Amino acid sequence: MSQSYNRGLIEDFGRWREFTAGMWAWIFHKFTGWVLVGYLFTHIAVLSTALTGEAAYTTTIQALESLLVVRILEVGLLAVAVFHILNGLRLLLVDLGVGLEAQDKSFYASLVLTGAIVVASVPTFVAEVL
Amino acid sequence: MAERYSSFQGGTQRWLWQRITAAFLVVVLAFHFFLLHFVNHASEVTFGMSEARMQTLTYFSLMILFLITATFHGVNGVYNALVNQGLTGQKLTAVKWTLIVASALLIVQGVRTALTWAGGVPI
Amino acid sequence: MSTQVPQAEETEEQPAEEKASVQEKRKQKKQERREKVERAKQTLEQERDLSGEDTYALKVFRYDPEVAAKQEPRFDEFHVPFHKGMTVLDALMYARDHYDASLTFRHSCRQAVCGSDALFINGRQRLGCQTQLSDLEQPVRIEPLPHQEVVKDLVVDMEHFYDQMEAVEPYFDAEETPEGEEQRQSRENHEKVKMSTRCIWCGACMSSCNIAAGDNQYLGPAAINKAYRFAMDEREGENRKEHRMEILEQEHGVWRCQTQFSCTEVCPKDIPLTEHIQELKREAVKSNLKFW
Amino acid sequence: MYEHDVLVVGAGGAGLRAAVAAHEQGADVAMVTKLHPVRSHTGAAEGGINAALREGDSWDLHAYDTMKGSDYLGDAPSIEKLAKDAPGEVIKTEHWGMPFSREDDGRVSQRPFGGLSFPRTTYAGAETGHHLLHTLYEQVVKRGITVYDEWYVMNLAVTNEDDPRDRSCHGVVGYDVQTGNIEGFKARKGVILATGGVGQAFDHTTNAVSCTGDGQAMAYRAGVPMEDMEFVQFHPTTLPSTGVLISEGVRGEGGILYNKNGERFMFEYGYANNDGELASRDVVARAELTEVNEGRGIEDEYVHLDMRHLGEERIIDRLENILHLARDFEGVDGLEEPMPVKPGQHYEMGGIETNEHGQTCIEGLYAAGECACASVHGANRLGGNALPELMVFGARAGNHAAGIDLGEPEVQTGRTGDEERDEVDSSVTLGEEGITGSALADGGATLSSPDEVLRATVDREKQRVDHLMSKEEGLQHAEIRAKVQKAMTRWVNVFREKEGLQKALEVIREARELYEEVYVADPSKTFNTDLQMTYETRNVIDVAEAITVGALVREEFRGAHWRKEHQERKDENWLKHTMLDWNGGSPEVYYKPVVLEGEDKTYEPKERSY
Repeated sequence: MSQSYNRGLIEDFGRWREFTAGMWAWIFHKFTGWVLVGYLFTHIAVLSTALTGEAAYTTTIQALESLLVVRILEVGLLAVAVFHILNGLRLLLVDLGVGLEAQDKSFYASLVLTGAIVVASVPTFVAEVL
Repeated sequence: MAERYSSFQGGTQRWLWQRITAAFLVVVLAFHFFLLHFVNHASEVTFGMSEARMQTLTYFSLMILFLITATFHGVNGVYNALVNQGLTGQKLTAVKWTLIVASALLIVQGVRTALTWAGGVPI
Repeated sequence: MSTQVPQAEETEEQPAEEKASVQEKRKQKKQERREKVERAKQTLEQERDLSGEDTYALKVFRYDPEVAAKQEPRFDEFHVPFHKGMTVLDALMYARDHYDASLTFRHSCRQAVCGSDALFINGRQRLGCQTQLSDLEQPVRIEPLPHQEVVKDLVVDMEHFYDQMEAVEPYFDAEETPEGEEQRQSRENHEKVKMSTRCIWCGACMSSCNIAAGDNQYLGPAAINKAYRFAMDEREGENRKEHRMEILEQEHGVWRCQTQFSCTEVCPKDIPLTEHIQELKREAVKSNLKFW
Repeated sequence: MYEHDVLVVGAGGAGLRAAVAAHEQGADVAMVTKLHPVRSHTGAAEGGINAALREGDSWDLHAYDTMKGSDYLGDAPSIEKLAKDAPGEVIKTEHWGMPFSREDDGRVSQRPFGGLSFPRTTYAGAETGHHLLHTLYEQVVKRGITVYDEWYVMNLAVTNEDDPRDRSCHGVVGYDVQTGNIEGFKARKGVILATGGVGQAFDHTTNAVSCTGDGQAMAYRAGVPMEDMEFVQFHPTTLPSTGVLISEGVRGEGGILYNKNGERFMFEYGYANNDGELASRDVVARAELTEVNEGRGIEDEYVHLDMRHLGEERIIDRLENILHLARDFEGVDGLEEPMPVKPGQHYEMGGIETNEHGQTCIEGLYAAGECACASVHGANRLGGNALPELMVFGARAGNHAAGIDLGEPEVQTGRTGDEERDEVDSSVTLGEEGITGSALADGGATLSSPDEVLRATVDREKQRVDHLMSKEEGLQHAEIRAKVQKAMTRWVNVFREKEGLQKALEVIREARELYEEVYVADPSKTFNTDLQMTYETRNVIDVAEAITVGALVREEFRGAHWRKEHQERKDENWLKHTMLDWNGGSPEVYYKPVVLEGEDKTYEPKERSY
């Protein structure tokens, strides 16, 4: 799209204050999606250490898990996955034409639920490292 | 009815599969997370435990399916996002093939790992 | 606007200088007119001062590729006297007619049916004529529709929008029609397509859609809704519907919709655009599944 | 230069219909329009389309109602064409997919409307015009008809013989609003004007900002007489603050008018004891203003239109659009409270004189729709008759321009030489006599070849634009326009008296003089609406004057034209059309007899009571 006055990205994302629920839902879903794809590749890469032998695998995992930062990243991963799942459910409903009028409320609900689940899971995730 | 398949446009197919895989992943991803972070804590994961689980046919096939659907869902999602951003023509074709190759590698690598644990296809 | 507005100024008697030459007369007339113009301007000035307390501040986007001072886009501030019931369009017209005649925007019907004045008002696509000033925070920021080329000030190039509208073959095409009488259509079916027929082609939806912004080939909500209007109309035959679905099922058809609902949110005619697009997606899947 | 067989100026209902008709006859058609077609003001029509479709109804009943509604000032041949062709046109648009409201059996619904002896108003919710406009435009898209949108037509390329009846029209001069280019458009077979109404001559109107009477003024200055311009319809139910129209459909469905005291005044004060709220529009408009003038109006300005008793379901089914309009433009919830309404300028019954084929007295120049006066509406238009008119006469004009033989016309056009003339009792000079500014001068082209005529007209418009653009200072069109609008609304409204009409003419004259000083402040060639509106303002002045002159000379009370000094219809003297001939800049009034002889009967003027 040629624009004689290019309002480009500012137009799309500089106006974040003006975004509506559906737009936020989409942005979050995209973002979490990218993270999950990225994780999928790293995850398989890490698991692949199993190919080099039993010991290598167990050591890698244990080493990673002993790091606090990994634990925190795991909490992040949980948040991302839970949101993607919940909002995914919301989108499936939207695709089926169910509850379109409440699409903004269902987005807020998935946010709140994600928050609750993540908070409740923190103890489990950081256990032992601290 | 063979030629009828061609009327089933790529867009329709990929859209539908994205939804089908989504429905599947919602359940399996939740299960996977729950199993490996809550039932079994990630830090306690060892080669042996994975080995034990993988030797069950059900679990093994579920994980293979999980790998394939997740790869499709993720890679297709990335592809759509790029199309939505207006990527077209040769660039898009290049991206498409890169994604296909990456998916293939991912799946091959994943299956090999699974097979290592299972010690061959568990029948 | 009342039927009882008193006439502001009466015509003045012309001094009768019988012997004055035609040229002098003309000069004099010109002089008088100058004075009249001056007086009119002064009255205006006074009106402005009087109403100074109850004004609304507008920040209006200005751009003109041809005029040196406007080549670099800028915002101009206008203060217009406010009256109850005043719309954004009223305010713009006031600003144009009283402050700056070069302020440019499309408008026509003033009643939300011609679809000319979709603008980006305080960060949202709205029709200027349908938006009450009193509902808005000051200063009211008025910009041309995002994601379209700006022609001048608030005027954007609608060509792409029209192209997309026409790409869906937006015309009724029944296979056969009864001789001398109307086709029958059930109330339910009329009801089903009713909302979709309300579209006024204002382009607000297309402008709000960030997929349409990135993907120029995407048909966009308005065009898909137009296609919906025909695809769902029982008066058109099955073959026609199949053809319509083929158009919609292209890579850049319904599948591009990411259900952000932004089009539905901004539609001044409250058309459930996302719902229509979703229904068409399901329709596409269904019609294709039949052959499996 | 562009060249086509048929050029249609304006892309509202009449223009679109004409274009489709001409195209179906094999002509190469193009539309030149200052708005994109879907922006046209036909889209604002709400009520419906009158057509005798059903058992128990017939075209001659429709013709009779229309004739009575016109207060016997309509021409029978045109009225009968309207009534006969309307059903076919409605069926045709239905076949083109128009989403009409439906009955249980799937047939199109019809509802009662003011002045109709049968409920024959076919409708699509309360947004019939919107659907009609879009349906017609869709057919234009389907046929691939060329549309030059956002091209403002500045003038007609007409030859300059002394007698307008010897002149011929060869095209138009268009101004590309987007780029500022001025181009000639040559028409090999005909130019059809379909430019709509004149609402901008008033300041309280249901009409769009674009309804500036361009077609009327251009044809008028080219030599086509204006017919019956004094007959301006004031719609009884418009929203007080904006002039937005509340459809007659509300009263058709059973809406009731109340004054300040909660009295149903249409009955209580005897304005219309049979039909009440559904009396003809002129009757209701006068009733409302009388209530207000006698102190029974609300806030001394308006009356109440109440539809709450119809029930939410029925309102939403048939009048949903009205709820939105009342809410958005007046902040009133029609389900909860009565809506404020007052009369507002709505429709110009008169216009460019045409016969029933849409032809004017200038060869190759046609007019259809609101800008034209084939004289079906006479002194008052019935609700629901505007849309069939634009389809019927749009189609006829399109067909004729494309070369179809529609037979000998029965309605005569142009001056005959022995017509009855009249003087205008005005203290100021009419027309552009004595006005010399080059912003105005039209000077004709007495050239023989169409190309030369067109080229000369294009050059003149280019000069005019250069002149307007080169001025550094002066007056802006907006002030001149506002002056005319205020005067018209004050003195040429529902109630008219001699003195006021003369005052209005003075103001109009003053506006003409001020117009000599007009300048265009915006120096840009891109989308210069300042220039376009400056052009339009000249047209507004011309039509305002035509309306006022007609109102001043017609010394009787007929239809929408009420005169304080003349409180009855005077059939002996005034069963004739008021004609206004531009006459090269010094307008002349003359009269043309009404044709009351129909195909197989003559319409006898009767008292018009509802």
